[in-house]
Amino acid sequence: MSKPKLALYWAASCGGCEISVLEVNEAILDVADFFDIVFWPVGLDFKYHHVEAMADGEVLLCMFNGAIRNEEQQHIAKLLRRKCQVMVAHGACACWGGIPALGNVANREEIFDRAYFTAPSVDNAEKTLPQTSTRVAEGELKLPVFFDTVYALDQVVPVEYYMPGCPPVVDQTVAVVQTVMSGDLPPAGSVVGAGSKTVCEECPREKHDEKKVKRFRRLHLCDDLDPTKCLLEQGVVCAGPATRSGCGGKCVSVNMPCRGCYGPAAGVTDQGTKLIAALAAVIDSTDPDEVQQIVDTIDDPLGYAYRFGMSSSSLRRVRTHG
Amino acid sequence: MPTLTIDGQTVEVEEGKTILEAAEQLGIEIPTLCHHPLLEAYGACRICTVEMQRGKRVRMVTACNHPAQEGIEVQTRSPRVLRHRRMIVELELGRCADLPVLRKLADDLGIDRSRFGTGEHECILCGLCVRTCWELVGARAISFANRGTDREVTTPYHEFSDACIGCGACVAICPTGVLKMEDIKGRKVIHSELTLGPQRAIRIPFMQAVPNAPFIDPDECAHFTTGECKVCAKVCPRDAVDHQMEDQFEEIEVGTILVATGHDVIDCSEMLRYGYGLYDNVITGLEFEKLSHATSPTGGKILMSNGEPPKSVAILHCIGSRDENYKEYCSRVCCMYSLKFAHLVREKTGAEVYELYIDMRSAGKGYEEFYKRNLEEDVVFIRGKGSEITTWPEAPGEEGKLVVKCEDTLLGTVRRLPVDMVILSPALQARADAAKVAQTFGLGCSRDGFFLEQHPKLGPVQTASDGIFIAGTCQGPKDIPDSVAQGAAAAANILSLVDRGSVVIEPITSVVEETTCGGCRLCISVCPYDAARFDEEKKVSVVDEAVCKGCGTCVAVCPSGAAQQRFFADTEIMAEIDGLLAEIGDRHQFPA
Amino acid sequence: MAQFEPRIVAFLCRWCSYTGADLAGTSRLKYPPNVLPIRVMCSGRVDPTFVVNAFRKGADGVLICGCHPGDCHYNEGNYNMMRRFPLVRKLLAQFGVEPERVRLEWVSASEGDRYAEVVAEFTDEIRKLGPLEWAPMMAPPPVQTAESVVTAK
Amino acid sequence: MDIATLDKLCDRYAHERGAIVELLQTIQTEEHYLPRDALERVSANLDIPLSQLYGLATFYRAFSLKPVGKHQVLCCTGTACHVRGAKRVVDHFRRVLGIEIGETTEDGLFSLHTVNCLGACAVAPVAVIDGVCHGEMTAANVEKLVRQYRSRSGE
Amino acid sequence: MKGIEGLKAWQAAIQEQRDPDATWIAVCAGTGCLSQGAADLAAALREALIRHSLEGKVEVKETGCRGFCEQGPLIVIHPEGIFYPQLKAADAERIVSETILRKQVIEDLLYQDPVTGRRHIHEGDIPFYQKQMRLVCRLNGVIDPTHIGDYIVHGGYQAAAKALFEMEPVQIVEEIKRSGLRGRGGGGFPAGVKWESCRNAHGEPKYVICNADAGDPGAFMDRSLLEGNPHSIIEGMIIGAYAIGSHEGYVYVRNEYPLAVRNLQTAIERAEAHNLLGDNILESGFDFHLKINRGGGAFVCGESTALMASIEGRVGEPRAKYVHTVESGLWNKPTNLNNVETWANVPLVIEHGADWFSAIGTETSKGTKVFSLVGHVNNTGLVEVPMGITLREVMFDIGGGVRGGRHFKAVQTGGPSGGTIIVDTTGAARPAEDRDEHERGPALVPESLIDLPVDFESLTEAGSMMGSGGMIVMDETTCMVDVARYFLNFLTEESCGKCTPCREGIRNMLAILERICDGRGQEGDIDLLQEMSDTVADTSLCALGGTAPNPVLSTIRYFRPEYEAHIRDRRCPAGVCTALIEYSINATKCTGCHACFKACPTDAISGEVKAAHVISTAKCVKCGSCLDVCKFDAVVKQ
Repeated sequence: MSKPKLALYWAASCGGCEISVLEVNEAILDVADFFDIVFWPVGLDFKYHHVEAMADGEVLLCMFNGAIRNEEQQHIAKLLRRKCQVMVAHGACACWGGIPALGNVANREEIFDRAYFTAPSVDNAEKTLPQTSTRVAEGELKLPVFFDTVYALDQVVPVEYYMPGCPPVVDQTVAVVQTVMSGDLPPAGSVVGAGSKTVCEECPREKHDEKKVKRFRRLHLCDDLDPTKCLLEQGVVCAGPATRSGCGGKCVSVNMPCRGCYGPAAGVTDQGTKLIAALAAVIDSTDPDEVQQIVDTIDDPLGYAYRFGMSSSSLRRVRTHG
Repeated sequence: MPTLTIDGQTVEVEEGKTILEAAEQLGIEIPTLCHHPLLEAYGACRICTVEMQRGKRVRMVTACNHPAQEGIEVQTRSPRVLRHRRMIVELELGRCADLPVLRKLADDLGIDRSRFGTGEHECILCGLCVRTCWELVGARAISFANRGTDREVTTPYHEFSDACIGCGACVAICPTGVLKMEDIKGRKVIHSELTLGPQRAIRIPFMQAVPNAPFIDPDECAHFTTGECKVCAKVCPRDAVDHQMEDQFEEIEVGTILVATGHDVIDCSEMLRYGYGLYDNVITGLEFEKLSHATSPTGGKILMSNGEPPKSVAILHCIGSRDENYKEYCSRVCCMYSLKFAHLVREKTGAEVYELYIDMRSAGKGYEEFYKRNLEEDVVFIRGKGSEITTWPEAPGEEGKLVVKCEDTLLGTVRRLPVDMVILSPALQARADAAKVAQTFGLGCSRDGFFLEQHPKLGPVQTASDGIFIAGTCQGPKDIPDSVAQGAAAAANILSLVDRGSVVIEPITSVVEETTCGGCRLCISVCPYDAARFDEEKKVSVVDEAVCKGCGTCVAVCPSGAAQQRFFADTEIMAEIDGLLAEIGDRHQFPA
Repeated sequence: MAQFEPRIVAFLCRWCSYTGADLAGTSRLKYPPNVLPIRVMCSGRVDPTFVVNAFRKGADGVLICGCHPGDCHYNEGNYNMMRRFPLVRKLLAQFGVEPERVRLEWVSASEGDRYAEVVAEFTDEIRKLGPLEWAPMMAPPPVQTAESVVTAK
Repeated sequence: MDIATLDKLCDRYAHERGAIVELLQTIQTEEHYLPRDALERVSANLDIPLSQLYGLATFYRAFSLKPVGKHQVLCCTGTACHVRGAKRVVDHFRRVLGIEIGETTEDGLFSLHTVNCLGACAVAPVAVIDGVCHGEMTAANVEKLVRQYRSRSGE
Repeated sequence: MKGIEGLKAWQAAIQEQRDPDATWIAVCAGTGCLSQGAADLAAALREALIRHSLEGKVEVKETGCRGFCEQGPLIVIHPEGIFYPQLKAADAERIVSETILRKQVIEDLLYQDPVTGRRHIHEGDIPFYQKQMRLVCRLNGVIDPTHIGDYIVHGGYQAAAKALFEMEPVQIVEEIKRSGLRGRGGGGFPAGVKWESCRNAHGEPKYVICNADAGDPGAFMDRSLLEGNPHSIIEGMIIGAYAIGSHEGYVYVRNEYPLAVRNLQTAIERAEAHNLLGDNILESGFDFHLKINRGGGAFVCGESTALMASIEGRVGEPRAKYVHTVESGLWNKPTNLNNVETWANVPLVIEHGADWFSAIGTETSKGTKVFSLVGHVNNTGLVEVPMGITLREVMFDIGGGVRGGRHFKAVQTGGPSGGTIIVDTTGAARPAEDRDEHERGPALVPESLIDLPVDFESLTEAGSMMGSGGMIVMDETTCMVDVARYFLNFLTEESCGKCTPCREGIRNMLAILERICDGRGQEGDIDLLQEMSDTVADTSLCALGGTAPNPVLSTIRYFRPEYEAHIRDRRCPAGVCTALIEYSINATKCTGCHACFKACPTDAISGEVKAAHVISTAKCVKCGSCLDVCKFDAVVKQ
């Protein structure tokens, strides 16, 4: 029987996950041996009709990275869902909306207004906007409809496995591919390519029972950080405690606080509120006014809470048209 | 041990004893004026002179300080001794007024009048007071002044001496009573302690005190002010007095605590219109109880501050109770004790009694019948709260009286009652330190400051904290039967806990899932009871179930969701939320 | 349309607020039925996730009640809630949820009347704010017919 | 006597046992009487109860609590002087000075005291004024002496 | 300076400087003479010497009292020993120019014996001194008390040195006991026995005290000893302290004796400077410090326990002596208290030995006693006589008989505690048979009382007591009731007031006596006085009260008729009690010289010059001034 087919697609994302697939270096050869890559728009010149031509479920594994921002991506997602057996949400964007999902703080109108009118580098006196279909000399140009909200993959099509990370760490990617190749598939819906604990477990810094801070500090303003001590205990917002382990503590080992790209820990539905709870727990005061002052030092709670998980957050998007 | 004969009787006494002590041992009485067993013999009055024969020499010596020597023969009533004794008493009478102590001696010796006339001095210069002040009390405030016939006892420059600590010892020991104890400390006798005369430094607090033993009041005791005295220790036959004893604080471990700290009574002097503290004869119920009690200084007689029995008494209910400006609640006990007072006054003094009430709350067993009895005893009941007490007479018959203004709602008129004495029934209120006590025992406080029972109906003596119970007026105003009942209830509860042998701990506790806990220790940081500890090997937090009280704070804080609370897990609460908001049916489900 | 009846989820601490609410009931106090109480062991137990989740599931307001500071049966539980509350409010504000929709009140076991008062006042306030209507936000992406998408020849 | 000298005096006698009467003597000779604040100061410095000092001040004839006159008139009433008519001399002094024994004249010039024996019995009856001894006093020379001292203090 | 040799060496050194036959004048500067102008006399002498440019060669030395106060101010010119009494400043010039320069005796300045009229040049042959035996007072009037050298040159401190270096303390006590020296304070308690019991009493430190209170009025022998020869007392105390084992001593001096205090203070300072007092006396290893304690002026402080209370800074209140002060005295430590004269005798006993001392005086009273002979006697002054001399010798041979040729009525010894011995030549005394059993005093009042030997036992037997040595001679112008009243008045003022019998008893007895003197005496007063006296004497706490009744009892005993005269006839035989006497002028004798008119302070006398004057009994206050000035004996007092 011919080799199992592998499909990769790059939807609303930075493409980092695609590149991270290349990062497996020589392991790509094993992949090539085992799989017959049938759809990889960024890597190989495949077209949509190639996929449409396939039979349903013909493809074994589809590594879908990127969130669903417009109509086209929704369509391809549905298409691939039909065509392949195992759909893997590859990377934070696919799993929870990722960075693009930060667009949910605004709607299409506000985004276009910013992108095409008010952005400082824009010179668009006629205020022209891209249209879903425009007639040009050569004929009719079509653009997909730009959704107000960015959706995670599993909010469009059912997803078998979620592979967190932005991008997923190389050896986690290798491990996932090998698991799939081995055929020993974990139960549907589980998160693969990550640990079962939180980043704190992999973080080399010392943690103490007493976690009390009088104010939170922006990283770039700190010059006295103790490299051996837990960042949160020093007043730097670090999403480590609320983020699933698996990355090996890459960021915290180089004095960068974790931003939560590996998503919520096991059993947690909303990573953001859990981080908020954690941040509140370290506030050192019993006086309401002083607590308010300390909270004021956290300038963008939403930004910290849902940097990578806006789409699958409880409230998904900001209510703009009130 | 010297042996000697006195008036023909031989006696053997210890070394260092005096003739006087030897005579006492034989029961022979020798008169003394300036001698006191606790003081060093002074030998000033010479009334104790006796005839002593030693060998062949016969001499007249004073018995109070002459040592009882071996082989001496003493005559205490020989003609020569009596002649001298009579002359000395005559000389004293010549100098002093007819003082009882001298009159007694004169009668014994058969002297009716002194040939040297009668003086007007009341001090016989025995020096007992000076020596007590110097040797016993140690204040050294008074001394002898001048010489010869001008000799007198005085303070320097006859002025008030700031060395005097007002202990009253000199007054107590003075045989003629010339020294008087001015109430120099300005204590208002009738009100504050209801004790008349100088306050003994060592006294039994009150008659029925348990234990019924004396205590030393350090502020009054001369030893603590001058370092001397200790007379009480000297005279106590069982050496029970020890001035070195200190208050001791004992720390005991108990399983259960019964808080029964009682109540305070509102300070009536805050309500200026009743003139409490201003007029002598406006007293509170508590003070009337002390006054009419059999062990009171007046022996239970109801007297005004000037010592006369009152002819008319007004008893004012609800002073501070059922009053928006003070206490809104009814203090529950005043009506009944006011009726008791009315009955007592009628019975003991027959005075006219006015009861000013709003509602007569005689709700207890036999209470109503007692109220009816008071009616029959012609107690005048006026339905209307006493509004003001003044001494400003406006009508005849009001001079020198306390005039009680009140509105008689049944007659619909404002009345003025001129009475001799007013008894106020002050509101019961939580003790001043109730808040602090509540915090110490983790008790809740109701708005009026009384402690909060676990449940008004189902747990009146239990409290929010297991093992801590409350009883009596600390939980709210109530009378003695109710307090006793609550006390018994609390005791029963405690005993049931005690003999159960084991303690039921809270089932609702937190537990940490080892596989998902990342070891961030946030739970340890927030736990108020330090129930969560970090396990160094497994690198995870662990919750000690016995210590955990089940508040769930750690669960809310655990970012990894590893910590969960039994019976209140996240999923359960989320389900509750879904259930509550179910009608609008926005289920999260897959698109069709 | 009938007057908008807001749906308010309330988290009541078992020792104080829940008992206070119970006292309000036994004292036969009248107060609006819009509040749906959930009993938690301590106000410290209320996780921001519950609050956000309640709004997501259609609640128009969330009320959290705890013991007065210092009275908490667990000594510090209510202090932890006090620390979370401003942060949750700030997060909700960023999501466009009016901060007034979530409220933290200290109600002790004896303050039955106060509990009734809080509920009445809060219900009025939410009624003025109108329904939250968060369901549209959670709608799946609009469905497009397959052909309108294919363009290129 | 100002406080400083008084304190110095107290220090000198502080360690010497049995010097209280000596100390009072010194004050009396210095000030001619024992001022009240001096006694209170001594009582404080030497920790002696004021009542004891007051007793001493009123017991001994040498001390007086009230200021005495500029000139001290001491009439000897010893037995020898008595039998030679000392009583008449004393009575005469009382009449001339207009004061009783132990008092001081209003103008503060003279104070009259009687003494047991001055040891000049040979020239009894004797009167000593400011330490100067005048023997064989008669009623006559009482007036002469008083005029003499009054004029001398008048300069 | 070390030991006896050092002392003797110093003595020899001084002797060398002194030319034995150089002339020098000793001016008596005792209080008695000073009060009669001795100071001016000394100054005048010095000026005269300067005028005659003799100031370097002839020295004027101011010495202590020589005893003959009557003849003060007096000088003795050495080496001849010429005695000039009753000098005035003016005589200085003659003395220097004649006696000093030309060695001529000035006849008219010499002492003239009032009885024989003979003049005597040398002190020795004056009767006043002949019968005396001046031992304790031998240096009085010879040495300058402020110059220690004078005392050393006369063998001063050698007795002390002898005691310190050659005798053991026990030996000293034995010597004093053998000498029979008895206390000169009045009690007459054997000094040796007292020292022994104090030495044996356990308790440290021990104190020695010199009772220089000399409270007895009319007795100033202690004062002249302190002024004249303070070193003898210091030396006596050193010996006593060494014997008893005490290192601390006090001299309790009366405040009314400023000269005595000053001289004693100087003596102490000089003695300490010369290592004769203080630490390591004469390098003997024995320390003894002496402090002066000025009494506050209270007769009661003469009593030992009251004196000690005064030193302790407490009020002079005696306390029961059932426990003797030798065991528990000052600050409850063993204390040995002796009188000034007793201490002064101690060096004599040690220097000459007990046998020499016990040879003087009678069987039971050894040594000499200094008496102050005062009152109506010619030769008032200090007399040191051997014990056992008779009253007659003292009063007449030495004393020169009664003044003004009057009759001798009584002599009072022992001061307020003493009694009155009656040598009644006026016959007013009463035979002894009818005195009742509890009366005190001698059974007999024979004429021969005048020949009563003066010693402890006989004086006590005669109803009086030795006392401190006051001997007050009274002539017939003295009213005995008034004497008793005087003593009781004195005792009422001096009683400390602590015990009832003394404070109240004496006050009431005085009231009775004053009533009698006022002419308001009643029957039975005398018996009441005696009854009260009995109780006061028996039950009083200290000697003051105990002996207070003696003057009253003894005057009643011998002069009951005089008392009865006062009570029944309202008459004062002696003319003393002012209420009972009247002054009138004998018109025949009155020359109208107007002297009494001017003298009378209450101008009770009226009359023109040259005419007979009249006294108005209403205004007369009986001051007696008129009697004094009247040269014509016109004023009559009866």
